[in-house]
Amino acid sequence: MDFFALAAQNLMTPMILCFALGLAAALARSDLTVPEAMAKAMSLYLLFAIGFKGGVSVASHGLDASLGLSLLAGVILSFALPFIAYALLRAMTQLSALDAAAVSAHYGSISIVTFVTATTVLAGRGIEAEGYMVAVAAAMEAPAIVSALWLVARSGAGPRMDARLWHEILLNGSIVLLVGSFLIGALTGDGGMTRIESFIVSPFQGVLCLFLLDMGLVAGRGMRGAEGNLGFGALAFGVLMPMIGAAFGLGAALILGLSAGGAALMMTLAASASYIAVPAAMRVALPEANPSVYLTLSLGVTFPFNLVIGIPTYVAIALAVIKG
Amino acid sequence: MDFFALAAQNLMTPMILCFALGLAAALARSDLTVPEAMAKAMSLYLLFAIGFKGGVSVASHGLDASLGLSLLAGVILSFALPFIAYALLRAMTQLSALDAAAVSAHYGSISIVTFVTATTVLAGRGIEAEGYMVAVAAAMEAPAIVSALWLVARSGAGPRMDARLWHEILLNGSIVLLVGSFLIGALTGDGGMTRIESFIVSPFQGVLCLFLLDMGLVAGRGMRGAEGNLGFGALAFGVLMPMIGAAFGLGAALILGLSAGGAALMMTLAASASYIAVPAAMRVALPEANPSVYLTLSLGVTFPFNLVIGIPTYVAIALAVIKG
Amino acid sequence: MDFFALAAQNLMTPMILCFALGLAAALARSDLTVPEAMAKAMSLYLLFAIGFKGGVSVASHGLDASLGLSLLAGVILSFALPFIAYALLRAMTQLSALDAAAVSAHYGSISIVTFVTATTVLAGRGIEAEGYMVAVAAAMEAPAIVSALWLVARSGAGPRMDARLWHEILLNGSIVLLVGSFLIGALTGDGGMTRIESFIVSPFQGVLCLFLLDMGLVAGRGMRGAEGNLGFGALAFGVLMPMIGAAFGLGAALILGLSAGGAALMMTLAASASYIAVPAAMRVALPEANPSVYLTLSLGVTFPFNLVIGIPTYVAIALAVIKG
Amino acid sequence: MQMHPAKRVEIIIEAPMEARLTEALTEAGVTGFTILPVLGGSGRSGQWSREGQVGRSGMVSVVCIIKPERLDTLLDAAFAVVQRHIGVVTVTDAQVLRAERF
Amino acid sequence: MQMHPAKRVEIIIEAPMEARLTEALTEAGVTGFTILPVLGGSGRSGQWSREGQVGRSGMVSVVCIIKPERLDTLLDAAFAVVQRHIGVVTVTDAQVLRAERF
Amino acid sequence: MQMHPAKRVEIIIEAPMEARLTEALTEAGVTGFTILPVLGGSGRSGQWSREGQVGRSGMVSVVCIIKPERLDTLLDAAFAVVQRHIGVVTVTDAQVLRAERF
Ligand SMILES: Nc1ncnc2c1ncn2[C@@H]1O[C@H](COP(=O)(O)O)[C@@H](O)[C@H]1O
Ligand SMILES: Nc1ncnc2c1ncn2[C@@H]1O[C@H](COP(=O)(O)O)[C@@H](O)[C@H]1O
Ligand SMILES: Nc1ncnc2c1ncn2[C@@H]1O[C@H](COP(=O)(O)O)[C@@H](O)[C@H]1O
Ligand code: NA
Ligand code: NA
Ligand code: NA
Repeated sequence: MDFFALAAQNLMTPMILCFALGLAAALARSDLTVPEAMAKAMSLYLLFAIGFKGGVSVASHGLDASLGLSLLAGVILSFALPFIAYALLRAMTQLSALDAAAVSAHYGSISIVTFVTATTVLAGRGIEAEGYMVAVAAAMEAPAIVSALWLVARSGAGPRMDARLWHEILLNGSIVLLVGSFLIGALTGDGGMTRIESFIVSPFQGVLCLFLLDMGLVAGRGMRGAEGNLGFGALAFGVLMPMIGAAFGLGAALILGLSAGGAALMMTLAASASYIAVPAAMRVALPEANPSVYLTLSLGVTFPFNLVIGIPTYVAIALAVIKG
Repeated sequence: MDFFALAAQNLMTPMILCFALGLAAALARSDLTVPEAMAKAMSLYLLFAIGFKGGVSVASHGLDASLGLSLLAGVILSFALPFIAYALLRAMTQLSALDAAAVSAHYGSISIVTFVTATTVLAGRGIEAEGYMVAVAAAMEAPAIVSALWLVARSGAGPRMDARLWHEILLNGSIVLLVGSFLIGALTGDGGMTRIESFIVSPFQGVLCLFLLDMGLVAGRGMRGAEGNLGFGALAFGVLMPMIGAAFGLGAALILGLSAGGAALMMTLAASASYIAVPAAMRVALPEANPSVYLTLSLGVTFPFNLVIGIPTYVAIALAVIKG
Repeated sequence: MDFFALAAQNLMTPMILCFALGLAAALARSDLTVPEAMAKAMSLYLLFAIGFKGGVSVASHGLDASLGLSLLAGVILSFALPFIAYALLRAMTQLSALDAAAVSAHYGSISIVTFVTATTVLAGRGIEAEGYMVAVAAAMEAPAIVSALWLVARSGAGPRMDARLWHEILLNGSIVLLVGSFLIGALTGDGGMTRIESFIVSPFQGVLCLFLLDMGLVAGRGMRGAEGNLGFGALAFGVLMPMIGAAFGLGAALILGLSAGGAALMMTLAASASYIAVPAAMRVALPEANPSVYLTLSLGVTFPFNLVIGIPTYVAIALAVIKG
Repeated sequence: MQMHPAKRVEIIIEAPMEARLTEALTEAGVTGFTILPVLGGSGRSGQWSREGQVGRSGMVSVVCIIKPERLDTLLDAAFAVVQRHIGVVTVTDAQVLRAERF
Repeated sequence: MQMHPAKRVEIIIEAPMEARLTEALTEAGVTGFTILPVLGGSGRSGQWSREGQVGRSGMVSVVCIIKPERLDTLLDAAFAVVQRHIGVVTVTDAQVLRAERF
Repeated sequence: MQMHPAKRVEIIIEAPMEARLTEALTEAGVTGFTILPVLGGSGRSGQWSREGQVGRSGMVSVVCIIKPERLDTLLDAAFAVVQRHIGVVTVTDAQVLRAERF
């Protein structure tokens, strides 16, 4: 009962409700839309703000070996999770090897909005987390793509992979902005924060609300287009895989000795699935893979699952395991 | 004299002056423009903020029968006003039955920016109003369209009206966002407000300034394009009709027993004319009606009239009648 | 040593670092981009905010003859600097008379973002400046174009100059918005400021950060495209000319008796080079001039020079000369 | 490179009618089309621009590449929608790669 | 469906010249045109992109559908404007519905 | 006015492939092209729209005007890029002013 009260309380935040509103509007075929430029502007804002805050927090708490180890753990997780995802997909669904590999890349990588939402939940409950988790998020974006392409190459399908694509993936806009603003925050510290606090801290949750409204709209449109495209097995994967990812994330956090907040974020990262950077890379490297499969799973199933059920659960587990 | 001082004071707000600046820039053929995506972003922001605030206010003041009755009154007004508008237009102008009907739909419906501006004027003077007036605004958007189409059908011109168009009108983006954020505000209440207050309350008036600058630009461009298109009769209608609407709005408010603030808002709604949702519906249902007639009247005549003269007058009258 | 500490401190602001991040991202061919509509939205915001603040400051400090004289001084500077720039370019570079004239127009005119950044630096160090410097900035945009076209006409190349172009230049969007919001600020004063302060003051520096990120991206893309296009002479001009401009600005400030802050701003205006209004005018009036020359010099060389080295130097000199 | 004849149909239509047009096309068996944004324009009903607009105003351009033999079906479907509305329908002869796609 | 021959003229021109071009067209009696946005491009004067730009930079594409016999008038008017400027003018043969509109 | 024959090639391609396409074109000696934005569309892989999207999703339209004799070079270069990708390549006959530019 306490759990349900907590769940209800979690559901009753403006952020989750905005996502639900977007979803409902798209499913009801309302013409409510967010202009592309506004969606991109909000995502730049969120990346900049979250990166900067992480950097400032590192500047004031200092750095130690744990940053390096956490980055390493993130990279390993991102490399490893696609193999688990791929095996599960081949066992649970009818997806071709190619589609399964493409999906698995998404689940090894991360969703920055899911991460941002988790930081907001933590902040709302007064739980501190390591500031450098933002850098870990950036480090986890790309490795999963390598694993997925290796899985494809092994099966002989011949992904289109070249130096050029590496460059695009490693220097994609969101990694650059996240890492760049993290460094800016770390370099300018509290002084820098004072200057731009009323831009990046105060309005942050409000912008996140409108951004989640847009995510709901996009996810809902995707669902409408994909109706019946995904079998039960695939849908089950979309819920099961984040839990497996979160378990691995928890393991890593325990090994690293992260705080409860840091552990919740590591779980969230491992549990989340990319829907921006990886899809674009897949269009280039694996054009024959079906985008509606990976987009629907990542944005239509796993993203809402994490938002509504996943994050509060990960936070609760992290608190139980680490505070306990 | 006191009245003129008040009028001057009302004119000297950044909001009104921004509208005037936009108007002047467009009439002087400056190339100052607001990007479409920015205009849409600001309108989404305003709708979200005003809806949310209304919902929070309902959450804290509680609900009673008056919400239902106010919604009903709004719907009746929206249905009824087009008939008056139509009769006036046929008497005062040379407009064809079709154009007159199309115009009348706009005057039965509402302008959300006019409404938002009125709430800001009330807030600036410390006058409270019923939070659910936002819901009344949403309820008044569509019924006027029915009346207008009925007027056309009666005259045999055959509007193109189908289930599809109903769906589009009732679930158009601004209604969905307004009602949705109203519900989100009502569900999350003061807790939700605390989270996003510095996004939706503090910068609100500033965003409204830039939005009114854009409205001025659009209105000015429209005026330039429509030069001499509208006779004196039509212009007179654009000023007379809002006053008639306001009178009906006042009547409804008195019957409902609204507060002075609520009455001022009801007058504003009845007095205002749509220039977003209804024009799009008219392009589908009455493609033969001339858009420059209804856009010029609603955006070029009635909107500035309400902004500059209407709103302060309605507030003054509501205060005099209801406080008195 | 003290100077280096100061320089380092100046470099370590979020604003400069954001510009550097954009530059680095573009040079490294990251796909990080700011949508055009977002860039335009931010520039409208910055123009509105800076104009309004200037107006409010004039409203509270009152006006005297010095506004008129400062405007006159600005206009004269803007007329005169192109002649110096042209002579230097012809002496130092291989540029054709046409290209030299086009470049000189940019250096007589001003960069509003450089100006905005300087006001932020002053504000950060608690130095007051005359509010009407915003109006001086607006007055300095256009005269330089006349001088440049006169230089071209003299050499017989026949610029395309007509009433139409005058209209476009004098009523271009940024002049209109800057002057308009200055007047609105002056008319509404502190009362107006109270209403929209949390929109135009608090988030200002944060928006400037993201805008400078975009400027860095655009400048970096320009540099990449122009690689090797500009000889050493031209690059040297891009650094030398702002210093000459600043010297003239300082002279004007001393004659006018401006405050140290006002002098720093006058120096910044004279030192800065346009990259928005003047390029568009040049495309119309001097289509044969090579845009990559003037854009690279103004945005790729002089803008970063002013941002990083120029502004702190001008402030230091103004303080030394005028406080001393 | 092997090219195949095709028709390129460009329909400039009011934005509020876009969904109706694409549905009519889909019902008529036209499976491929691309929608291009339009900034502004001018016609018998005057000049317009999308700048600063908030509503679903203005026009869009819908481009369909089809096999020549399917042109009439497409035009019938399109015409039924645009008939009472402002808009322009243009057809040009074209050549396409990968004819099996159309 | 009854089609009529027409010409589709596409003029890619620098954004600061847009208003001059459309006015010249209007003066030459061309009553209809549509303006499409352009994201970027490449030509003899290098590569450009609209991303992140603030000023009236870049190019736009102006499309006019006209009766074949009016083509020369249009081209004369357009050429007078684009002559000294970068830009591309392309004409294709087309067919239109509702010829009375052009 | 003196017109010269040319080909207008329109390539609708996925946005993540844009840079690869334009580089392939440049390598093949195609020096001019213009990139138009696309709002949405429909094809065998379903319907899509750019609204509210954050990533480099959707498609763009790349337009090249070239001399007829250079068409094959261009098509070979373009085809090498679009081959495994969704996308549409259309060629129409056109006339241009100022042939020396192409
Ligand atoms: N001849 C034309 N060529 C290109 N676009 C046109 C033409 N005529 C009309 N249009 C477009 O269609 C819209 C409506 O045209 P109209 O119905 O003539 O007002 C115009 O605003 C233009 O965008
Ligand atoms: N052959 C071409 N095909 C398509 N667009 C072109 C072509 N040549 C030039 N353009 C466009 O016109 C702009 C200016 O061209 P240019 O004057 O050659 O630099 C380019 O950036 C392109 O957008
Ligand atoms: N016949 C067509 N005409 C115009 N555009 C098309 C056509 N077929 C496909 N497209 C465009 O190419 C995209 C991908 O097509 P497809 O590979 O068939 O899914 C579509 O979403 C459209 O934007
Ligand atoms: Na993951
Ligand atoms: Na009304
Ligand atoms: Na200058």
